[in-house]
Amino acid sequence: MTLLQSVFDALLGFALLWLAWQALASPDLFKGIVLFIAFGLLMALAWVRLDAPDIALAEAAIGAGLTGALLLAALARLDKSSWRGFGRTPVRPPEGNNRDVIHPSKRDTKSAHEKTRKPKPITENGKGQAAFCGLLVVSLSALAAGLGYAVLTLPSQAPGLSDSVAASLEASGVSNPVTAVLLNFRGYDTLLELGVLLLALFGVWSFGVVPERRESSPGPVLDRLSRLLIPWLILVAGYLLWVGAHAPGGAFQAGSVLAAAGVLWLLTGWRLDTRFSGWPLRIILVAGLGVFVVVAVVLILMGGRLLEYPPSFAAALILLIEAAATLSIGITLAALFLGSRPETGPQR
Amino acid sequence: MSDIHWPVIVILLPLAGGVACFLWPRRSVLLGLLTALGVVACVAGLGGQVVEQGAQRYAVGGWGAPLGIDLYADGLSLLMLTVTAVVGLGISVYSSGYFERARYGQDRARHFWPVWLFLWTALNALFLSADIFNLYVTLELLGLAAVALVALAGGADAVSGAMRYLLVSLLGSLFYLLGVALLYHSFGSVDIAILAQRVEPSPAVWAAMGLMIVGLLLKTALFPLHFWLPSVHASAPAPVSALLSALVVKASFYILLRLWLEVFPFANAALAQLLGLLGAAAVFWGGFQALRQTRLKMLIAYSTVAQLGYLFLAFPLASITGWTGALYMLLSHAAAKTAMFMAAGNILYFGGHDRIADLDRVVQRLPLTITAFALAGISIMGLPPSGGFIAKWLLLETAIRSAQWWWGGVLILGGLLSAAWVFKVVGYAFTRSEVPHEARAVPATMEWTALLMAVLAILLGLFAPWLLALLEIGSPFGRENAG
Amino acid sequence: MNPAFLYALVGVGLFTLGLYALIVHAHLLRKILAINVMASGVFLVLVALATRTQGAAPDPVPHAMVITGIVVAVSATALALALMLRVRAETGRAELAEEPLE
Amino acid sequence: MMPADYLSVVLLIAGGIFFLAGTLGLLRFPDVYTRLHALTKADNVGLGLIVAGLALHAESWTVVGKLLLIWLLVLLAGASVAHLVAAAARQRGIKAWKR
Repeated sequence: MTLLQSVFDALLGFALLWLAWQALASPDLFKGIVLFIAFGLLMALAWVRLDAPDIALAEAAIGAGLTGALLLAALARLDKSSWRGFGRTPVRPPEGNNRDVIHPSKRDTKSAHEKTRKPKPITENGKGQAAFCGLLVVSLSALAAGLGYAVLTLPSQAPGLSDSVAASLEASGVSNPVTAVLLNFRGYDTLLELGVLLLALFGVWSFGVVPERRESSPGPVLDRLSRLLIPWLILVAGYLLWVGAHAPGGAFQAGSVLAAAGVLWLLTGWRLDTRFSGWPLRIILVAGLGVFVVVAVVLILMGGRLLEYPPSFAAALILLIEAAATLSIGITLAALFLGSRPETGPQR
Repeated sequence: MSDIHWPVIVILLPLAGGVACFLWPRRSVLLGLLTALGVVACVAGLGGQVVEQGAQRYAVGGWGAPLGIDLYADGLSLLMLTVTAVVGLGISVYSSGYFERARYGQDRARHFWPVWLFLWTALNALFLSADIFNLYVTLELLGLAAVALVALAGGADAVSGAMRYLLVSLLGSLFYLLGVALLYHSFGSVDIAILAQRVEPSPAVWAAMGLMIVGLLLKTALFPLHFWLPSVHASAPAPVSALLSALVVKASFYILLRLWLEVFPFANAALAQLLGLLGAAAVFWGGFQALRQTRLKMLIAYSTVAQLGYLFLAFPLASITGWTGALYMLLSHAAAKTAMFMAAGNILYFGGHDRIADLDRVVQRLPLTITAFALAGISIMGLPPSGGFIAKWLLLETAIRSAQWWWGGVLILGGLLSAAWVFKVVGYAFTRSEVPHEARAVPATMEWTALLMAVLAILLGLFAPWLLALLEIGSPFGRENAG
Repeated sequence: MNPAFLYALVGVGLFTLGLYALIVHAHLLRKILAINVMASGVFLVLVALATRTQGAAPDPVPHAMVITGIVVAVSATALALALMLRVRAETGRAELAEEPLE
Repeated sequence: MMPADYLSVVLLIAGGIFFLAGTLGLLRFPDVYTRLHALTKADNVGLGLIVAGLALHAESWTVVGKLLLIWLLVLLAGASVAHLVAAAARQRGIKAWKR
């Protein structure tokens, strides 16, 4: 059995490297992205093999799923050449071009892909480029060899923190050690990380309005599928959130499933009503970070330290923070997929 | 007073301020300025605490390292927080004028404040963190915020610059994170103090050191990894250029310094000499390029490359006085460079361009601005009684005392190069240009802030004993006798 | 070989592969993919080495760190993609101009 | 080994064969429509067999329920996505392969 496992590990490792190489070297960007998504799914498999089911879930949902959706959406917008100069003011593609945007003809997509077929030379003359590439390959191989050697010389006993985590797990309020680390022992990292996510949204919104892709009507199948799937996705998100306290799962996995529901909904052409895209949307976006900060401040006022949960409340507080975080993560990721600030109502 | 959790407040206040600016975009200027004032007050509170009780360690969540994350404030972190607070307040006031009425519309202004306050959060969190993984998160927060701010300027240059900056920043972070991974798996902790106790040389530690140093040097833009800096710092909006040059590049230098002093004390002299040599090369290359530039902001950006080089001269000198000198250089450069970029911003605002040859009697039309530029120039050149002078004096003293006088030569030649470009700019400010330019009144707040920052850079020379005493709290540079 | 080390080596391989692609390719979308591959490599090293003690449960701390890292990576990717579209809109190309050789 | 174990092994192997056939079809078939056909049909049956094989080993009925749910959701998603891909391909004017 162990031999079989070793063979499997070796094959998986090789497949990961091969897929990464193919994804990066593919002359067709679309193919590259699809291979990258496949790479993400194999990464999820690797996480399972490494006894890290929490990461496997996060990778499959965020690393492969949402990142893939973001990449594909960006590629689709990259192909449209009809909207030069967005940013200052919302620019809609001229009406006449709409058909083109809706149904990119075969010729269109082909030309868009063709443009990227020849990688731009690094330097003007080909010989210089070859020398540069050769030098690069040699130095990077040396880097890889050095790093590999450094990794292999590590002692085979990990001096990790498993024991201290296990010893304090009782007091953390949850029994899934990864959730305990994320929300309690190293909760401060998670607080800042929610800040990073929100900041990415600030940044994307500040870049201006991306021209809306006027999709063709998605058709009855997608419509029906989303109607069927979205309730399930929301249910699964709730389940992941709840189960995260004692088994693999948690706010990030739940949030990304919620985001998947949002992306699906957006794909069917649904847009947030302008009545809700001002204040209500903003409140939801900052809810995760906000609840985290409020809990932190209240705990300090009650005489504790930053994010020092009293053991009797720890479980409830973690669930509260995670619930708000799930909502915010889901909506933020879906908003990142949309790419620009939804238009706000007439009161602006 | 003593039991107030200042380290936490200093981090959470700008974060909350940023969220508030996002929720009430129409009040963002007011909220932003209030937050800035609040942060300055809280840093002062933290300062009082540190001066009174010595270095502070704060266990987040009550767990304590290695399980939890620790915050740590000693003289070094306090100094960094203080310079961030002072420069940050200046930039906030300046921006309230700049973004409100400049060609950036109301819309740009409302995007500026939340991102800027998050950037401030990242800086404060970074200077207080004692945990190398937490430092990675703060680095990412810092990097993404900086990129978003650069892109606010709009236009092909700024957007391309922001993109390049983002790629460089992410690359640097990943090098750093791989180093973190190797250190954690060698010693089972990511706390700097615990690592300092446990660390011993091994191939993995050498690899981690190499990765982290390269990643951080990339972010700090030490020659020859400075390639991304000039175009980014030149194309960003003026207050953003100021805070990138004054604070953001210093943040990664701060991490490098901490790691060098505590986690990698066995790093050998050859590496230190290499860093010193790169620093010297940066001083010459940056100074020489600055002299060649025709655009004012580009010139100032290249001067940042040169000034960053001085910070690395302390590595081969490796003594308390040397480190203090580098820190003082960092401090005075922050104030002076903020003033310079603000002055450049005023000139750009006034005339709509920053071509040095067409400055067109700016000296009569914007006297405060040109005074600010000249005063900041004095500090950059290192003339007495400015902060730059004190810094160079300390470095020179160490160089001579440790019989490595050639580093002193670098200091003096670098000063001459700076003098050359400062006089070039000031000279053009007096001449009349051939074509008259449209001109627009510059808000008084923008002129006065620039001047105040420049005056501060000069005054730093007079406060030196007090600030140097502050730096000794918790003895971040070790206790051995200098020299 | 201990699978932990195998996966850690694959992680190192992904890191270098991504770095190579980041330097060589001009198209921004490929550069962003390359950064993501590099990040996966780093995460793999971080987690794989946590399982290297035979017969013991893996260390949860690196797991939490990697989940943090994945969220940071998706945030950075989203920002980078939006910025790429801005570059495309401003310059007409999704590539960065060569740095002028000063 | 219990008889249930034998049955489970047979089901798993049969599922694997269906997956192999589907993948072979994906690689060898000439155009997008036939590839979709190979993928969705063969993989849905393959997954069904594997789910059945695993369900025999399940510790409780909740696990059986979850496994079934997985299969149903994959069926739903697979069928719809196959339709969408085919529709998109037709919109782009990709002709069906003829001998």
